[in-house]
Amino acid sequence: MSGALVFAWSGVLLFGLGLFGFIAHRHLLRRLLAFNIMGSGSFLVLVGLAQDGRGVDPVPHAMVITGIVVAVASTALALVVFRRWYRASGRTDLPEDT
Amino acid sequence: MTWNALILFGVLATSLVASAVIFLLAESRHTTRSVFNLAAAVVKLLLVGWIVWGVYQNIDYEFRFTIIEGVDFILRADALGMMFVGLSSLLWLFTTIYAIGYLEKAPNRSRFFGFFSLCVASTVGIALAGNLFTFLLFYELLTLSTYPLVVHRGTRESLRAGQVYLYYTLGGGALLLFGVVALHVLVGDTEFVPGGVLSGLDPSLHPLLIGIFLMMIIGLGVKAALFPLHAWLPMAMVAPAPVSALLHAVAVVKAGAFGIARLVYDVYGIEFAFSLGLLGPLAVAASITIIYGSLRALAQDDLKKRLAFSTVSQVSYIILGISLFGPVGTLGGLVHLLHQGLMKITLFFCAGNYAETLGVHKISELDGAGQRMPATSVAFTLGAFGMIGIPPMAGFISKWYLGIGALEVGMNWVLGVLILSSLLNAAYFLPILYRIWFRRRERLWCEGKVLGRFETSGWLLLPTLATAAFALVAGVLAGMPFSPLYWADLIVSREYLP
Amino acid sequence: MSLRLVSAALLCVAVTVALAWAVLDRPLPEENLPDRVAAAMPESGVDHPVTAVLLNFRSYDTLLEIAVLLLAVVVALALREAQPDQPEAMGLDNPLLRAVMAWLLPLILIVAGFLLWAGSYQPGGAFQAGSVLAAAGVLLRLAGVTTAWLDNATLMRAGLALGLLTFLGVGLLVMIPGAPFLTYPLEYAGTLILVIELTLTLSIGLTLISLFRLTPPYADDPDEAREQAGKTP
Amino acid sequence: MPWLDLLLGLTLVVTAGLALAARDLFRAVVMFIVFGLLMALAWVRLHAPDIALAEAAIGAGLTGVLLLDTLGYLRRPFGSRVDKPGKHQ
Amino acid sequence: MIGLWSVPLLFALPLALGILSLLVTPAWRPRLIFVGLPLLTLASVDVLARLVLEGPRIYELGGWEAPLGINLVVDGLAVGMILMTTLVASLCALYARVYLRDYPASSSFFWPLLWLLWAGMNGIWLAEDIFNLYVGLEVMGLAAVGMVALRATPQALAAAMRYLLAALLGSLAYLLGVALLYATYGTLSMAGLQEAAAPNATTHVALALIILGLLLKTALFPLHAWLPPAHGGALTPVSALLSALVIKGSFYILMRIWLVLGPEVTPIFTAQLLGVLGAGAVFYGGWMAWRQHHLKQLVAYSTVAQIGYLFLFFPLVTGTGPEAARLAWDGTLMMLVAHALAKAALFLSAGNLILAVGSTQISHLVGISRFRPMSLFSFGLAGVSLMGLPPSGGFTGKWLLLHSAILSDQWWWLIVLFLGGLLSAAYIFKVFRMSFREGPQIDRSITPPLTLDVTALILASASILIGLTAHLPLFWLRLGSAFGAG
Repeated sequence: MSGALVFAWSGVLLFGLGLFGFIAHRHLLRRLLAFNIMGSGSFLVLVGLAQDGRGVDPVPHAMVITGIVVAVASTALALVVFRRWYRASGRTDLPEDT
Repeated sequence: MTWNALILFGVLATSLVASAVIFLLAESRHTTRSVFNLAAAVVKLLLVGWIVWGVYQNIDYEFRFTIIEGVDFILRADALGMMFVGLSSLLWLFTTIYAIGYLEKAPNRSRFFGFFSLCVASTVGIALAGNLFTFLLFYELLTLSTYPLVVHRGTRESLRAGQVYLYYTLGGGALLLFGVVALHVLVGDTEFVPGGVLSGLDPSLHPLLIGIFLMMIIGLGVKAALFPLHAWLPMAMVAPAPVSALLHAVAVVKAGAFGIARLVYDVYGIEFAFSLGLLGPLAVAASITIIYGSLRALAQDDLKKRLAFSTVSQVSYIILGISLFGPVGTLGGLVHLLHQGLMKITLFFCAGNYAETLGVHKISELDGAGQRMPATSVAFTLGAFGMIGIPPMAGFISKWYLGIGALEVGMNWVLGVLILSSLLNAAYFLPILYRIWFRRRERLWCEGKVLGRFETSGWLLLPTLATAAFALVAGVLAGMPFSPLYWADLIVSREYLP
Repeated sequence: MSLRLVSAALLCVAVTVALAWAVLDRPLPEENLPDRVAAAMPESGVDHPVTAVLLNFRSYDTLLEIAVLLLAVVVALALREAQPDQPEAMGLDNPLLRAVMAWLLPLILIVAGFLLWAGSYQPGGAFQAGSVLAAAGVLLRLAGVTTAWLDNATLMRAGLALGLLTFLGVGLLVMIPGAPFLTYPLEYAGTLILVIELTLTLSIGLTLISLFRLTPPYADDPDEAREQAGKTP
Repeated sequence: MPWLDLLLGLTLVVTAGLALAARDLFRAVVMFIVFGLLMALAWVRLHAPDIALAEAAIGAGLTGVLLLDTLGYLRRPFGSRVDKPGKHQ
Repeated sequence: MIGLWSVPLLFALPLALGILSLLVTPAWRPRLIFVGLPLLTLASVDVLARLVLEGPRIYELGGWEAPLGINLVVDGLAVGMILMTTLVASLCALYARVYLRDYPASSSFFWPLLWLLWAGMNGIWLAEDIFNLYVGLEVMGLAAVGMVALRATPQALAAAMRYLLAALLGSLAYLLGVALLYATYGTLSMAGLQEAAAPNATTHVALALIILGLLLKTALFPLHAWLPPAHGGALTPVSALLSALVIKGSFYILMRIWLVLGPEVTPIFTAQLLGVLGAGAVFYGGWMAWRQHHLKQLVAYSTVAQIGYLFLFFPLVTGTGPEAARLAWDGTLMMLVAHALAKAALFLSAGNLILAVGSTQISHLVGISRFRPMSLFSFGLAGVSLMGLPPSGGFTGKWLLLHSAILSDQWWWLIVLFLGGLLSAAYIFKVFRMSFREGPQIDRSITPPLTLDVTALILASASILIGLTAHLPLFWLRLGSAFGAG
C-alpha cells in the first residue's frame, strides 16, 4: 500500500463520515462542517487515487485548489444565508416541512 | 406552395385569424368584432364554395409541411371532408348572426366569440385533415376550444359540466392518441386513402388491429356521444344556446361521427373493416344508442335536454350508416350528417328563441307559444317533422336510404330499429308541437323585453328561419345537383369505386 | 434512534462500502496526463507545473472558479442590503495588537509578494498569496485599524472586479491574432500569467476579506448603516 | 507500509469524527480547524505543497475564521431591532 | 474568424456583464441588458449558423488539446441548449426589468446573479470536460441559490438554504464520481472517456455517484423536496429561470455522461430504475400539483412532474434498437425544450395573474378570465404544452416518446405518459376552472405592465410553435450526436 493509497482510503472514510454528519445533524453549522469534511475526503480520493502507483500528478493538484476555493465560497455563501435565516427566524436548523 | 394549397389553408385561416383578432379586440368593441366575425364567415363560405366546385371537378387541393421526420401536417380537400367543411362554414355564419343577437349586452363576449371561431377552425381542420396526425391535432384543439364555451356562464353547474366534459374528452383523446401512434408504428404516416391503408398488413397483426380499432372508436365515440360515453352531452346543455346549437348539434358530435367515418373508410377501409368483423358490433352499438337516446329524450321536461338526448340518438344514425357494408347504407349515413345538422341547429335556435324571448326553458311551459311566436314555431315544427322522418323533410331521405341499405346487406333488424326510433321520435316531438300550437296559455308571458320589430330580435329570427328553410329544401330538392344527397352520392361513388 | 439517524447510517455505510469497492477494484489508467503536462511545460510560460495547469492548460476552470468566489460576495452584498445587520463595533481595539500589526503588516505583504512571485517556479501563486493578503486584512480589522480605502465601497468593488476583468480581458485580447480564447502567445505567456496572477491576488484577497465581513465595509459605521437601511424600503 | 501516512490518515479520520461528534459547537469548530491543518500536512505528504498552502490558508484558516465569526454571531444577544427572535415561520 | 469569437463570448460576455453590473449603481444594473441581450443573441445565432453551415466542432481553449487542456464541444445539442437559454433568459430578463421596479433596491442584485447564472449555464452546455462541468455546476448552482435568497424573507431564506444544501451535496457526489473516473481513466475529457470506458467496479460506482449527485440537483423524485419551496417561493422571473433552465443543466450533464460511457457501461437495470423514478415523479408531482392552493407552488410541483418525463430517456435509449433510441433522444429533447419554454411562460403568466389579483391563492382567481384574458391565454397555451395536447412542443415530444416506447416493446411507459397527461390536465384546468367562475365579483384588478404579458405570451407561443416546426430543431439537435445519421 503506497502512501497515496492510504490517503485515498482515509478520503473514503472521511467522505462517509461527513455524509453521515451531513444527514444526521440538524444544526446548520454542523452540517456545513460535515460538508467541508466530505469535500476534504473527496479531494483526498482525487489526489491519492490518481497518484497511487504513479508519480506526482499536477492536474489533480490544480483541481483540488480549485475545489478548495469553490468550497470556501460555498461555505461563505451558506454562512451568509444562515446568518440571515437565524436572524429572521431565531432557528439554527431548517423547519421540517417535507 | 401552390395557389390551391393557399386557398385550402385560407379556409382554415379565416376562422383562425378571426379568433386571434377577436381575442385582441377590447371587450367594448362590439361592432368591430361583429363585422369582422361576419366578414370572416362570409369569406370562408366563399372559399369553401370555390373548393367544392374544384373537388367536384377532381382538382387536388393539398397543403402540407413536415412536423417531424415521418409525420406531416396535411390538409387535403376530398368530397367527404368538404361535406363537413361546407356544413360547418354555413352554420358558422348563421350561428354567428344568432350569437350576436343572443349575447347582446352579455359579459365576456370577446372570450366567447374568440373561442367560438377557434372551435370552427378546429372543426374545419378535422374535416380537412389529410392524415390521422393532423386529425388528432385538431380533434384535441376542438376539446380545448369548446371547454371555455361550455363553462362560459361561470356558474357552479356549468363548471361541473365543463369538468365532466373534460374527463370524457381528454380521456378519449388520450386513447385516440395511442391508437394513432400504434398505427403510425405499424404503417408509418397514416394518410387518409379511400379503401384504407391497413389491408396489406400481415394477418398475425389482425388482433392488434382490432384492439386499436376498438380503442380509437372509444376515443371518437366520446365526442360522437356513443352510448355509454354520452353523459357529458346533456350536461353540456348549460352552455348558451348558440354553443349548444353549433357545437353540440354540429361541431363536436359530428367531429366524432366524422372521425369514425374516416377511420372506417379511409384508414381501415370498409371492406377490410368488414372482413375483420368490426362493422357488426359498431352497428349494434349505434342501434343501442339510437334507442337509448330516444327513450331518455322522452323523459326530459327541459327542452334543451330533450334536444340533447335526441342528438345522442340521431348522431348514431350516421354511425349506423357507416357500419352498414354497402353503398346505400353509407349514403344514408353520410347524408344524415348534413341533414341532422341542419335540422338540429334549427331546433336549438328555436329553443334559444323561446328561452330568450319568453323566458321558457321547460316543455310544460310552452303552451300557446305558437300564437306568440309563430315564425319560430313554424321553424321548430319543420325541424321536428324532419327528425321524425316525415316526407318530404330531409330526415325522411336519410332514414329511407338507411333502411334500404340495411335490407340490401341483409341486416333486417336495423329496419326495426329505425321504425322504433321514428315512433319514439314522434312520441317526444309531437307532444311539444301539440303544446305549442293547440294548447292555450293559462298565464301571461313573463316577458319584460321587446326584442325588435318581429316576434323576437331579428338577429335571432333570421338564422332560425334560414336553417329551417335549408332543412326543408334539402329534403324537397334532394335530387338537384349539389344537394346533400347528391354530394353524399358523389362521396359514395368515389369511396366504393377503388 | 430516529429514522433520520438510521437512514444516515445506512447511507453512510452503503456509500463507504461502494467507495471501498471502487478503490479496490480500480484498474490503472492508460492515459498519462502528467507526462503530457511535463511535455507541454516549455510552452506554458511558467516553470511550476501546478501553476501551468491552473493558469494556462486549465485556465478556464480558474476563470469560472473566480466567478464562484465573486458569486458568494454578490449574495452577501444582496442580503446585507436587503436586511441590514445591526451595526456592531468591530475589532478588539487592543493597543498591543495594533502595535504588533504595524510591524507585522509589511512582513505579511512581503510574504504575499513572495508567494505570488514564487508561484511561477515553485509552490505558491495567486490563491495562496491572495489568502495571505486576506489574512492581513482580517488582522487589520481585528486590530481595529480603520483603513479608509477599505471602507470605500466603490474602490472595494473595483478591486473585486479587477482580477476577473483582467483575466477576461487577456483571454479576449489574445484572440485578436486569431487564436482561441485564453491562448497566450509563447513569448508573452509568462508576463501575461504574471499580470493575471497579480490582479487575481488582489481580487482574491479583497474577496476573501469581504467574505469574512460578509458585507461591504461601509455598513460598519452606524450612521452609514442606518442610511443604507433607510434606502431600502 | 508507510506508517507515518497511516498514522496521519487515521488521525484525520479521528479528528473529523471529533469535529462532527463534539457536543459543544465551539469545540467542533476548533476540531475542524485542527482537521484542516492536519489536511495540510497530508497534502505535504502527498507531494502537493501548493494544496498544502491553500488548505492551510483557505481551507483551515479562512473557513475556520468564518465559522468562528458566525459562532460569535449566534452567541451575540440581539438588539431591539431584531424582529421577533425565535419566531418560527 | 467571427466563429472563433462567438463561442467564448457566450460565457465571457455574461461574466463581464456580471462584474460590470456589480460596479454600476443599482439604477443602471437593469439597463445593461440592452447591451447584453443583443450581443448574446447575435453570438448564439452565429454559433447556430456555423453549426448548420460548417458542422459540429471542438473548440480548444488556450489552444491545448483535450486531455491536457479544456475543450468545448459545439455540437447540435450544445447549440440547441444555448439558443434555448438565450431565448428564455432574454425574455425573463425583459420581464424582470419591469417586474423588479416594485421591489427594494437590493433586488437589483438579481442582475449580477443573472449574468453569472447565464455564464454558468452556457459553460455547462459547451463543456466537454467533466471537471469543468463541476465548476460550471457550481457557478450555476450558487447563482441560483443566490437568486432564491434574494427576497430575504424567512421563507425565501429557508428555501435557499435547503436548495444550497442539496446543491452542495449533489456537487460533492458528482466531484467524487469525477475523481474516481480520473483515477481510472487518467483523463477528464469526454472524448477520452468515451474511448476508454470499460465496465468495471470503479466506473460503476463513479456512475452511481454522478447519477445520485445530478438527480439531487435535478430534483428527481424522491429527491425533489427542495424544489417546490425554492421555485415556488422565489421572485417570479427567478422561478421561471430556475424551473425552465437551471434544472436542465444537471439533467443535460447526466444525459451526456450516460451517452459518453456508452451501452457497455450503463446498466439496463439502472436505466429502468431511472425510468421508474421518472414515473414516480410524474405521478407524485402531478398529484401534489393538483393539491396545491398556492398558484406558484402548483407550477413548481408541475416542474417536479415534468422532470419525470425527461428521465424516460434512459430506459428508452439503453439497450433498445437504433430507431427507438433516436426517437427517445428526439422526444426527450423536444420535451426538454418545450418544458423550458412552457414552464417559463407558465411562471411568468402566473406571476402576472398574482400581480393582477394581489394574491397567490388559486381560489382568489375567481372570474379573472374577464379581466386578464391575455395572462390567462399565455397560461393556457403553456398549459397545452405541459398537458401534451396538440399542437405543441409537449405533444410532439410525447408523440416521439410514445413511438419509441412502442418500438422498444416497453408498453409500461405508455401508461406513464397516458396518466401523466391526464394528471397535468387536472391541475392546469384547476386554475382555469377558477378563472371562469363567476363568483363574488372582483370589479377591479390591477393591470400589470404590458411587457409582462407580452414576454409571457411570446414564450407560450414559442412552446406551441416549436411543436409545429419540430422537424428543423430536432435535425439541428442531432448534429454531431450519435444519432446524427438517422
